[in-house]
Amino acid sequence: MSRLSIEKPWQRWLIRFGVFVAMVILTVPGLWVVLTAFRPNIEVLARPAVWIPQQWTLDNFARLFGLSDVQQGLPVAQYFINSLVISLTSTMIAVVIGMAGGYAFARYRFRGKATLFLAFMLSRTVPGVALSLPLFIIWARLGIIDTSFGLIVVYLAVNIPFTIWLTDGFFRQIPVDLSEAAQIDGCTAWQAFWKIEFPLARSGLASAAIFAFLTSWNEYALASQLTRTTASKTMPVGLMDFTAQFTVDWTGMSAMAVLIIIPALVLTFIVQKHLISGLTFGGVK
Amino acid sequence: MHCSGLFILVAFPRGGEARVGVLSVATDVQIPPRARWSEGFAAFFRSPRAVPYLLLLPAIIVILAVVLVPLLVSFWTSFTSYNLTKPATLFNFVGLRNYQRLMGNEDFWWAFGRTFIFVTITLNLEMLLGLGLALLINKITWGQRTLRTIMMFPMMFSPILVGFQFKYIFNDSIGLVNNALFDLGLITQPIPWLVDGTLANFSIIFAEIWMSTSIFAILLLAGLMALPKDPIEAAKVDGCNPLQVFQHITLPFLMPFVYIAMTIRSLDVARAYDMVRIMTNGGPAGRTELIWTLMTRTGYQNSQMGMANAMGYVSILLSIFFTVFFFRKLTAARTFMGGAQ
Amino acid sequence: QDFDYGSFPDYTLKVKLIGGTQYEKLYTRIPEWEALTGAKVEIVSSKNHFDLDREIKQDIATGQITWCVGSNHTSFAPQYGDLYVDLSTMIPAEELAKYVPGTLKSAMVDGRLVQLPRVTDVSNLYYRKDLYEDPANMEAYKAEFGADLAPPKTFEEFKQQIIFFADPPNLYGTAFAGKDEGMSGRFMEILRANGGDLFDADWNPIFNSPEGVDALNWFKDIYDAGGVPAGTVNYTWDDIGQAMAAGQLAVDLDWPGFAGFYSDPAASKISDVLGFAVSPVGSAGVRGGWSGSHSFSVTEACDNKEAATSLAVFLTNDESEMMEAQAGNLPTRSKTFDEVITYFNENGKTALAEMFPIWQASLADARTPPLIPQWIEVSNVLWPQLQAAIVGEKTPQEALDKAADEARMILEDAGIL
Amino acid sequence: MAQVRLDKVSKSYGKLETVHAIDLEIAHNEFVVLVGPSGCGKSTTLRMIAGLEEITGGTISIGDRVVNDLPPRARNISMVFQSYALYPHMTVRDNLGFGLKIANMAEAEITKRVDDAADILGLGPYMDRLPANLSGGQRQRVAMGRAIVRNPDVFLFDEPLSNLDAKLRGQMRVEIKKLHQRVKTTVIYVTHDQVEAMTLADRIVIMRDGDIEQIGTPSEVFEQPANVFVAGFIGSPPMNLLDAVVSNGKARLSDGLEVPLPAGLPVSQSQQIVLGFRPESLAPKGHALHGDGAAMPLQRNVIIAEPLGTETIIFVEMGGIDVQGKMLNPRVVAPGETLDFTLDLTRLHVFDKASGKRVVA
Amino acid sequence: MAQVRLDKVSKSYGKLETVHAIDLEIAHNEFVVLVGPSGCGKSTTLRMIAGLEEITGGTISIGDRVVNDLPPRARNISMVFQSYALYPHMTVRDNLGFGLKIANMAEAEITKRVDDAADILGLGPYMDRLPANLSGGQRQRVAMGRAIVRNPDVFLFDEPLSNLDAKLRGQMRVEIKKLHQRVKTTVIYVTHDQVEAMTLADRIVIMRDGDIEQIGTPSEVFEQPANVFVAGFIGSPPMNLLDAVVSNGKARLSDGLEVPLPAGLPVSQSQQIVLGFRPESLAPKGHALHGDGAAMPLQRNVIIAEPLGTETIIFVEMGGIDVQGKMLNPRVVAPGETLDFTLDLTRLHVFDKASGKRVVA
Ligand SMILES: Nc1ncnc2c1ncn2[C@@H]1O[C@H](COP(=O)(O)OP(=O)(O)OP(=O)(O)O)[C@@H](O)[C@H]1O
Ligand SMILES: Nc1ncnc2c1ncn2[C@@H]1O[C@H](COP(=O)(O)OP(=O)(O)OP(=O)(O)O)[C@@H](O)[C@H]1O
Ligand SMILES: [Mg+2]
Ligand SMILES: [Mg+2]
Repeated sequence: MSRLSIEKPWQRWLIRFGVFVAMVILTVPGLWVVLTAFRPNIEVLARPAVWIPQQWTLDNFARLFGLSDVQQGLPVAQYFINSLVISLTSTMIAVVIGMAGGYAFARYRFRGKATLFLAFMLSRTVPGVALSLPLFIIWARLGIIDTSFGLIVVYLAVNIPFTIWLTDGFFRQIPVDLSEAAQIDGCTAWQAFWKIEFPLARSGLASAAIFAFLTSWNEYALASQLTRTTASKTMPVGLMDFTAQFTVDWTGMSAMAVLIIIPALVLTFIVQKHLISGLTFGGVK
Repeated sequence: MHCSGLFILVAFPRGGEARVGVLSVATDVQIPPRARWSEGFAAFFRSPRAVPYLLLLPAIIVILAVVLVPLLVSFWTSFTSYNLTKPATLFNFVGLRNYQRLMGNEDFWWAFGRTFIFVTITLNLEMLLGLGLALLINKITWGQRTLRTIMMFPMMFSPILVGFQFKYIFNDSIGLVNNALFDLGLITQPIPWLVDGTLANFSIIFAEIWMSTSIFAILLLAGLMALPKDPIEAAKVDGCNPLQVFQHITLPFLMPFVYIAMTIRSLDVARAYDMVRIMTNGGPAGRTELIWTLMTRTGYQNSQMGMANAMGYVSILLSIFFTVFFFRKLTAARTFMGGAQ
Repeated sequence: QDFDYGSFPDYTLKVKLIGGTQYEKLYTRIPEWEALTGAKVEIVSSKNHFDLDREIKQDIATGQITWCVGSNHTSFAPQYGDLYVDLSTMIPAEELAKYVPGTLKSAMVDGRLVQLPRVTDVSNLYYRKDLYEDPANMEAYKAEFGADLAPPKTFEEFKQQIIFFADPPNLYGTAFAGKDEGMSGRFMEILRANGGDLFDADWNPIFNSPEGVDALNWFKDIYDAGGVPAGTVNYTWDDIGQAMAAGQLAVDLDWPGFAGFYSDPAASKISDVLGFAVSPVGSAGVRGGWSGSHSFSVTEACDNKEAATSLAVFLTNDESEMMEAQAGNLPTRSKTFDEVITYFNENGKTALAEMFPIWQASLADARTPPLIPQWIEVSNVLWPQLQAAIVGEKTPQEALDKAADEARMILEDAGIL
Repeated sequence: MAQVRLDKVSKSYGKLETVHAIDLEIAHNEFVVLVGPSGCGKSTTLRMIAGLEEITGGTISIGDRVVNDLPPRARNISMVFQSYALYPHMTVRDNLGFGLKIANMAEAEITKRVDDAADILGLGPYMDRLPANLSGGQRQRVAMGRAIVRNPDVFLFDEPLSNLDAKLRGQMRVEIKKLHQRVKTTVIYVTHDQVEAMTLADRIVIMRDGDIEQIGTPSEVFEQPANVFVAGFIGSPPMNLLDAVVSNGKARLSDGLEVPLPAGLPVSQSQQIVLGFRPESLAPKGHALHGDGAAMPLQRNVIIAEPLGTETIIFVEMGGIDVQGKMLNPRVVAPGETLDFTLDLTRLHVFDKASGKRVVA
Repeated sequence: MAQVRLDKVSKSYGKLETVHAIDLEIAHNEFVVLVGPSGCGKSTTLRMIAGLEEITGGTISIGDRVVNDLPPRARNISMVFQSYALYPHMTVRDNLGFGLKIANMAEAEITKRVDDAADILGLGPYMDRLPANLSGGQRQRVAMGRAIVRNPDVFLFDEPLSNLDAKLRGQMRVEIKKLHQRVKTTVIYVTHDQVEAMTLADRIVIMRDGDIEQIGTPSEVFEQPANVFVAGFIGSPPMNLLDAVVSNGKARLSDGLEVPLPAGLPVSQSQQIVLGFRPESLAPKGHALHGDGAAMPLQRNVIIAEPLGTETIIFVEMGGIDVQGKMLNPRVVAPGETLDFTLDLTRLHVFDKASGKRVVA
């Protein structure tokens, strides 16, 4: 793909500078947390501030896993697995269900469409508090409190509406001609969708997936209500293990934060390669 | 018979699983008189017209189960004096008392107004910054993938973590910001970031923006990448400078994504609750009190669930306002996009 | 005579325990109990106390009391109504006699022993010896106030020293928890030290009394004088701990739990200059003695209360208390105090050895917040008003009057008034 | 037996009806070309046959099945889209092979067919490119290729060669003809190229504003256009059409010129007619090749001359309007030059002015 | 002064060079038509002139400014894209008026111009539709309209009429010609339509594989094609090209037939040549119109005959290959029929086989 860049060098540098500044602002506060995971508490308190850790240490992680004698470790591995299972499952299901919905909105005319669309939007207006207790009551009755399943279902409801809206937008950008051509080529509606429209909606689906995954991965409020034990506690809830009645183990929390961030970063990096530009270019005139 | 609307019954047998029964599904099919509605129903399901409904069915079921039913329960509680630790109060109907008390509750209305302003400011700033970021990154060809990942870095932070992070960063005595300002010799007295009314609100807005701008950026970037190239070239030839191309071509194409992102975020800023609770918990002296902190404190710490839910329903008005507003914008913005209207 | 822990082969005991690194060490003893009794422990929940509180309330709301032992705290306990059994009916009196009497007394709600205390909290002074022993400071202080520089005996003196030491931004006199229960509790403490109280015998709010205004003015004065970081109105315990450990505070009126942190050279800059003193007295010449305990409770709904009680006792028995004490917590058994001081001295942890007698001394004056279910609710209307007065949005009297009105309404709604 | 039959088929977009109850029967193995002005409904008709556009009224059958409600894939058709509709995420090779893969054809057979098609279309060097990296004509050839690799009952071609150069278009025309003879399928072909229409069609269907104006073999529509519209539409340069009034067996033009009409035409005195003749019927003396029939001499000033290589189009005034004549074996002609023309009277077309219909003897 | 000048302009996509250092000077107000096989680089050249494609080498100037680094808007051009590139979110009216709005033209003036253009293009009824609701040809007309409402220094047209019917195309051709005469701008026009190329062009540029093969007036490229490629490319049906060997002033074809060559041609004995003649030069007796020059009689069997209305193309064998002849004033001819032809010897084209270059006297 050719990209025309009748840009002056100074414009290019201006853009790069802008990106650099933005990246600094976006990363520094977070990097500080990451660095804190590798320093002893005493450095956190230093004045003037110690930016780069002078004494790198893995003690915080050791404590986390119970490898030091100071305290018992946390079931981090179990939290991690819970988080991963819950986030991945709910993301995948939400993307599938949401995509089906988005496709319906983008490609079909039907009765009650606008109402339904608005209803999906409004479903998200319900504040967490109004939701969490009744949800808890119902989940308790159904016996799915403190199970991954219970949380997955809730995250589905959180993630489906925006997946629908987002994919709706992307499917609309794909010329209808393409699916028509595929049907002429002998595809069933399903094949036409799967082989043609799905790959072309990739950038939308990728961003929806990233978004859904990160939402579930980081969600705290509902998870803290609906999980109780290692059977389903997720990483963000586990993070609160570092807050006792009176103290907050900030370095330990940072260490755990690093464990939360890294997989999210890796997964995001993998998925976001599908955010490809110009996918539908050249198809129709 | 002419049925429209979709009804799902979720029955809760004690301790058992949910039985989900679909009673009827929206249709404009003329179904012959009662006795045979099930046949007409079956026929409808096999007809092509059922396709969109079938596609949407799973989504509808999930939403109904997870949102609607709880919603009805909490709606009921807002008319009771429901106290968490006294289950029996769930049936203590007090009519509009909670709402009446709310009307006269100055703190609540302050929080309400503040929340409105908070949402408006953060949404707009996040949108502008996110758009700017997306445009910048879109210009970069080399190393874009890495940049995109870095850009999403704040999204990896759980809101509670963000809360702690900024609580420490804005701490006036050991915080990073003041430390840095001291080191640079810019201040001699610590700035009470989380105390002064303006600064405290600035701080939580900053934290929220830091946390969420990337979400806008990533959604808009995805939109930018799906942008058709042809009209942009045509506009260049038609004499547009880059700004005009942006205004007349890029932006109209991006608007649906902007509105979708705005809607998602307008409903999602409630996530900021976790963060605000940790940073200020509405304090000091209620200067940063938002509906969410007030509501949660009322419901869980004070156990007054009925009252908390009444607050919730008043605040839903706010969300509905934003939602309907964006929905209309969205519908208008995407008329030109392909697909069925 | 030893407690009989019983035998419950194949029984699975469900428990909800406070989580967090500092509390979980004790749970390593659970396998011992399991071996002893043949029962199995299933931890159905492990969270920090605020979340645990919320969760327990949800359980009450949904009638899902399927567990037997729960972590508890004196401040929270009254809210739970008759969720928990009266342990004095379950545990022989001679066993209960081993606990510190005052601690045990404050564990009662409505005359029922709903919890078995595990560790006690009472606040006392931490101070930086280097500052108090600095000749320049001693001289200047003497010159200004005509008295020797020593850890404060009264809140008036305390205030004086706070302002004296303050040298922002590098050093502050102290910091206090300016929000949530921390604010309300500390106010209550000074109020009581001044001879006032939150409520009268009939639960009428009386904290808007002159004693209350004095107490509030104490905060306001040090705040206005810059003796505390301006952000202190936003601080909770962790911020104060970090600031103290960073050497930014001269004195800290705080919980025993911080001793371990402050005296750990890896985490704290003041580990080698740490001094301890009993908390000051107020204008009435008494200590406020704000106190509370972490504890274990046994649910009424439990199907094997014996086993549950057995575990609760086991986790607060001599060995367990020793374990807690060695970690720097205040034990709840009288005997442990002596043993642990010996232990600290033998193991070279002199700071902690120094601390324990001091903290033990203040336990005599320890008082909990009002043991009514509405305490937290009252606290939630109180602290925002206190903040408002401290930052100057209202006069102390206005603020306290407003809070008193709201508190009255809460108690009226609850039928207490 | 008709292979494709349209029975009162109509199509509306909202309130706007764009195809009005058209009837059309296409025999098995027939090659039908659809022509008509831009926007007359050709593409819509093809798309309805393909099943891509819901029909508003009427029935469409293929073979002996009514296909109104059948999805496109069940109709076994190939189509070249006017907009190409290439799969932008697939290489040229994958675009071509997609339909075959969907039909579960063996890998080897797919490769063979795709390579054959690529050969015919000259797409060999581009097989691994994405459509975005092709020129306009190359894209169109891919669209074409995607249709011809398959073996459907009906081919639908929507202006498949419009973006190709004349030479390639000529080759492709031959290939399409061959393909049609080889696979014996029915073809419905939309084109604006008269040569294509004339050379490929068994029958030509002329549409206009959603109606069919005439259906006939190429020579029928060319020699005996059913009405003024068809007369003016078919043939390039178009037939000259002049208003006239019948006067004593002659057509009197507005400038008074009288052109003798063929004998035996059922026209009445003073009837308003339209007189038509093709440019080839009006030629400078010595530059035409007329039959032996009657001719009429004319002297005219050249308004403008358009040399086309083998011939030159000459514009002159007649009946008050500009008409075109054709100069074969051309020489340079300057505007304003006066030339002697002959008008071939054996090839006149006469239409009734009111109805537009051809007047036949 | 050249209005548009390309100086060794080349373009590569990655490693692939698609335009090879071409030189082209276009005078002010000149109408230049670019032709060439599909994929030869016509669109790329236009896009480079427009500033839409970065040029890999060389310089482009418009007027006396080198525009290499100027963005499209600073070049003051109008362009019709091969892919139309309509603004899908604007109505036809807004599409047409967009460029004018950007130029801050007064509202009234915009309306006037847009309405004028819509009139010319027959877009009146569609002004408020979105492009998605238009037929292919209507879209193309919108693309055209968007270019002609403006008043640029240079017009770039990339196959602007390919999807229009012959009649409309004829009208549009005239409108373009008028426009060009009225506004006196430079036009660069890509087309595959020979008639358009011949009638519109001041000069024709023939491209092939990224190179320019010949630049000349329409009659130059038609009458004196510079090489075999141009000879075969220009003219439709194309020139017949046969391999031959010079033998005593005659060209001996592979089947032994000898065709006398014009006298004075600088060919050597036994030189390998390519002999070319257009279909019109080979006609059945009585169906051609030759000059007075030398002609050669030939008897041939008809392989196939393609009737085109006013003429019929007849395929016969000659020199081992199929060649095309033209029958004017046609009658029905059956395949296999034997006819007497004459070959016009005054219009032969001779090329050197090795270099492909035309051999000129
Ligand atoms: N983005 C690209 N990447 C690689 N090759 C390209 C790209 N775009 C065009 N080409 C190639 O460059 C050559 C010239 O393309 P161009 O579009 O200029 O052809 P054209 O002369 O306009 O052909 P047509 O008549 O088919 O439109 C073609 O062979 C084409 O395949
Ligand atoms: N989606 C639509 N909504 C409304 N009108 C439409 C729509 N699609 C096409 N039309 C109109 O229907 C008519 C027929 O369109 P169609 O595409 O069949 O024309 P066509 O004969 O193929 O023309 P062309 O030669 O220009 O491609 C046109 O006038 C067009 O404007
Ligand atoms: Mg069409
Ligand atoms: Mg091109």
